[in-house]
Amino acid sequence: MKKFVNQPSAAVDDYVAGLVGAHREILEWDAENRVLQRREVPPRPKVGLVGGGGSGCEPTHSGFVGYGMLDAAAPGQIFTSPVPNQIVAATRRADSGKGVLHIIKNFTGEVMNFGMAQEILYFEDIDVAQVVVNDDVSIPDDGETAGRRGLGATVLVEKIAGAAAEEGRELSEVLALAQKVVSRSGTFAVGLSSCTPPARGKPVYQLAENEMDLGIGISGEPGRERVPMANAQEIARLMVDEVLSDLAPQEDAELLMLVNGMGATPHHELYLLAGELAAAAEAGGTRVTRQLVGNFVTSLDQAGAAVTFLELDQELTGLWDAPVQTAALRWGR
Amino acid sequence: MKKFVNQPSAAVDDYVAGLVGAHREILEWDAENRVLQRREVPPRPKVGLVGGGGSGCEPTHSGFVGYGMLDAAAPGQIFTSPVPNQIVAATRRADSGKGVLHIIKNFTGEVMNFGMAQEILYFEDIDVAQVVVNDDVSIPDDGETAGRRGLGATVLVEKIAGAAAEEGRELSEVLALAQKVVSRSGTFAVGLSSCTPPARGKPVYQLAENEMDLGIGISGEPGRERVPMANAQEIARLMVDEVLSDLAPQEDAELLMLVNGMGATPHHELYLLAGELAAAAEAGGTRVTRQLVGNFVTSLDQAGAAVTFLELDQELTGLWDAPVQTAALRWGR
Amino acid sequence: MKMMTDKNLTKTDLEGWILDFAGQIIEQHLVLSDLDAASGDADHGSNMERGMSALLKSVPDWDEVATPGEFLKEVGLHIVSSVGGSSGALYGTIFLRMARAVGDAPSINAGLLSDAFEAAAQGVAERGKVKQGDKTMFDALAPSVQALKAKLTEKKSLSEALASAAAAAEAGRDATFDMVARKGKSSYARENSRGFIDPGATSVAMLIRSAARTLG
Amino acid sequence: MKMMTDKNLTKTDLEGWILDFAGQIIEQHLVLSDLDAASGDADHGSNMERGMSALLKSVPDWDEVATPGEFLKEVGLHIVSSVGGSSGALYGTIFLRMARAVGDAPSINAGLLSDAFEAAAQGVAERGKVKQGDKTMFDALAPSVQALKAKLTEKKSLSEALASAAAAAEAGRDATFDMVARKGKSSYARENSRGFIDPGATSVAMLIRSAARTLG
Ligand SMILES: Nc1ncnc2c1ncn2[C@@H]1O[C@H](COP(=O)(O)OP(=O)(O)O)[C@@H](O)[C@H]1O
Ligand SMILES: Nc1ncnc2c1ncn2[C@@H]1O[C@H](COP(=O)(O)OP(=O)(O)O)[C@@H](O)[C@H]1O
Ligand SMILES: [Mg+2]
Ligand SMILES: [Mg+2]
Ligand SMILES: [Mg+2]
Ligand SMILES: [Mg+2]
Repeated sequence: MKKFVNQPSAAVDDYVAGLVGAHREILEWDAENRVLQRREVPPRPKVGLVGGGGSGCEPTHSGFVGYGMLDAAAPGQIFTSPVPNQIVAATRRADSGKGVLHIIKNFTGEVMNFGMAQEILYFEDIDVAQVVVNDDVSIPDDGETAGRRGLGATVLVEKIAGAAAEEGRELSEVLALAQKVVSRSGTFAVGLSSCTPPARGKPVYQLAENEMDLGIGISGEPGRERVPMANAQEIARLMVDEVLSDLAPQEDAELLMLVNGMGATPHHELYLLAGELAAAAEAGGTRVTRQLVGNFVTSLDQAGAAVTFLELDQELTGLWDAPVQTAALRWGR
Repeated sequence: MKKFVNQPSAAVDDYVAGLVGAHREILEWDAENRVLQRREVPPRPKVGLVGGGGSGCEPTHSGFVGYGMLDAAAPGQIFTSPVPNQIVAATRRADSGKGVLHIIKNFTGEVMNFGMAQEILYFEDIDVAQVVVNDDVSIPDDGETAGRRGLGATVLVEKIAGAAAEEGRELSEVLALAQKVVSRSGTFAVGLSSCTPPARGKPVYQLAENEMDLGIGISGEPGRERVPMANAQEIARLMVDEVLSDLAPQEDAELLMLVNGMGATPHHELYLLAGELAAAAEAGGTRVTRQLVGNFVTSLDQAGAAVTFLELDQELTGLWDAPVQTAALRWGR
Repeated sequence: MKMMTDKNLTKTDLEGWILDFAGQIIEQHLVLSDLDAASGDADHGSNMERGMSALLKSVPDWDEVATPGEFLKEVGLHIVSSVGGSSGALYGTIFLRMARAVGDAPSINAGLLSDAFEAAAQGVAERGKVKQGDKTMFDALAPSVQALKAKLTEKKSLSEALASAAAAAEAGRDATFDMVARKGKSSYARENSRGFIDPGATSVAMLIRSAARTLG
Repeated sequence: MKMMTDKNLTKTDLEGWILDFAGQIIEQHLVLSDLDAASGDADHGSNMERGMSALLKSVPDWDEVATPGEFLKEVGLHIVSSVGGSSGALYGTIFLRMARAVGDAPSINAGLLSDAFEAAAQGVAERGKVKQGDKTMFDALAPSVQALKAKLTEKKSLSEALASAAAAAEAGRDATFDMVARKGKSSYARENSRGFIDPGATSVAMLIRSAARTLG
């Protein structure tokens, strides 16, 4: 294993220290409760947004804490969802009287630990709502699995719900928007390598030099099927087909496209792929009117990429364009 | 080789297509001249900024074209500097009557091709100045080599000179600022892997599982020496020592720190390393008052990281903080 | 070896059980993570190891803890707040439900222990929305509880009953080899999850084997 | 085989040379990139291959090009505008300086060819700020020009002189093996650049060997 890491068991703490040090104007780390939170409490009450999940998927959620997105994040250990105590503390921090939205990626551990946190929070005077993000179209919706994973749509939910909260909307409206984003999003991911969790010190699995892994998630588990490597255009067509055949957007729909690297995929390859993905989507009649390209929902040092499409409408587009200032996403401020 | 790529020979074109498609509001590709340029011509004359270099180092320079940084960029083939014709065309495009600054990373090919472009431009009515960025402290300044390479300081030069140009300053002032940034910057890079140029299809060289490569550049050539892998704190101390012993900032200096990934190094590791780098720098008495962490001056899919320190003063800090809106760097707008 | 009877387990007995289990986990955690690597995310061992190491450090300080119920609750809270992931919630649930079942009894007899294990299995089923055959820890836990109950109903000694429970857990663990996962991260691999033993079933089999070794 | 005399090379002869060289490069480009991988950036072969493939495609359309000088200039401009990198500027300089040296002469005799090569070497020295021993293409080019001149001064045939030049270029190429690079990307490797043959010296030796084969 070759990584910039000290003690593997301290990987999350050491990362958070670096992140907070680099973004002091935005972030603060509550070490006791293990909560990453906005330095500045919002000037007037707003709906609070809390994200949480296993670490190793950065900048999700840590890099999205700040103006226009999350109020607090609860980072778990690598690939391990946070514990209920963290989620409870993050919720208390995020609450300014208008309630708190929990943004949960649909992974068993995350769902169960947020669930336990909600049992605890039941006894407190905080309105808590939850949205479960499950945009991964690679998992069939047949009840035979833990269900579709929460992948790239998480960023879109946090951005759009965050903008709505910043506007002062009520918890019910923010929740409805978050659910709308989930229901109008789909993601498909392709892995070109496995990844190496620091505590493990070796890759989770091996992919042959001529193989790619279709339908991967974000914590290193193997994907749906291994197929021979193809070129960018072929891969893009396959990915677009997987998402759009499931999402079935209106003809002529305006789409937001998130092209997401899994951690080790360089800028050059991601944008090259983005060009092919946009072309493939537009060949089907839709229009890609917003794009975000980069490593946003990652799986440590895995090579690979995912595409997320969100069927936009005027409201969603406006909230997407609204200002944001976090470690990993910034515009308009 | 597993990459998102079509024909290796089309890697640059396909990348540019994706980049421009994702950032239509900022960028435009002059396919005939192979120049990437700002879509909007500045409303009033300003000093033009042109960057150019081998591709594979993205987002340098392509991702830095836009408000507050470059007016045009000339991307060469992978690891191959652009040809003079491209540089000439980029210069013509960037000129709005106040002259053009060429930002050249000190690599033989880049210096020679910009040199040939200047011989051609000599006959045109455009003031051309050039700054040669050579911040790589891993190369001894003993005349026995091609000289210090231009690495992370390129981003700082482009940002700071770009902000000065945007303010309406004259070419001589913009040049002086660029030179000031170069003279107050130093960079040291560490590789954890080699990289794979698409046309080559295999890694440039091999690093053993327990080795790291000290003093690497940005086009895959082997570094100064291979040493056993160490932990993040040890690596950070070594890197900081290399740069600060060369740069010799004033005691109590305020430093800007750029922590730059080589392409395949994930957010988690970069920020973790950034924390250790800042701690090591501050242990020496300086203060790290600005940070930028991410993959900015890369070497395809190489794993590794570089640190650049710039000794700030009030003027440089102000120009650094000024608004910027490019594909890869954005704040204040 | 133990001087107590079969029937009345104290907090100290339970402590012996948990310390033994913690030792096993710490020793075997790489194996557990490797099992999780086959179709999951390769962290079951490191998750459990982190929790058990923290527990070992903290147990000596639990001065207030006197009753078996208090001890089990403390273990559960400790796991919930240090392990995370699916196993944190599930193992936490196991011990918290056992604690609830034994209440403030000063010691636990065989019947109460059996009830406690049954409550634990019930808790896992609820928290995980899981049933037998889904290829999870429940496939080790459920048959072991059935075996324990059956042996005690047959008036066998606790020692014998626990040995039978451990064997049932291990058989349940081994039976996961041929199953296709329907819950947890392994379920994403669908057909490809077949041909591997479930890591959570493996650690639960260790838990019951530990119980047989220390409480029987 | 050729029906011309030693002394008067036409544009067609030069075309034969360049097409031969281009063919060699295209055949050997992986070897050249591998040499560049040892201490450089592994692209010398692909750079040259790109330029030579483009050249091969474009040469048939150079209808206007009549004199040797025009041909050499066209080759130079073509390389400058298609290769990039160090070798683009340097090979471009080689041909542009040769073109300058031959001027508008309708054909080139041995003396003029030798002057043209000397101008080329001079051009590389200036553009690259390079001297012999720096472990670059100049270590193949400079001795080959010296050999060419020396043989012609000794009144040897152009054929013999070019053969000697090619041998000198190859010896110069091989001599780079033991050198430490002081120019170009390999220079960053310092001591570690020793023990490898310089890729640019290798392609230049191919250029001169081609000249010996086609012009001699
Ligand atoms: N829904 C569920 N019900 C019961 N057990 C489950 C469920 N989901 C997962 N498990 C168990 O959890 C184990 C994985 O635990 P662990 O790897 O620590 O957590 P994670 O899956 O969050 O990485 C699986 O091997 C399985 O036995
Ligand atoms: N300053 C120089 N003078 C002469 N030749 C040089 C100089 N720098 C590099 N070279 C030659 O260029 C070759 C490398 O060319 P190439 O790999 O195509 O370009 P780059 O170095 O830009 O990648 C080297 O092998 C060397 O022969
Ligand atoms: Mg996990
Ligand atoms: Mg090169
Ligand atoms: Mg797991
Ligand atoms: Mg090269």
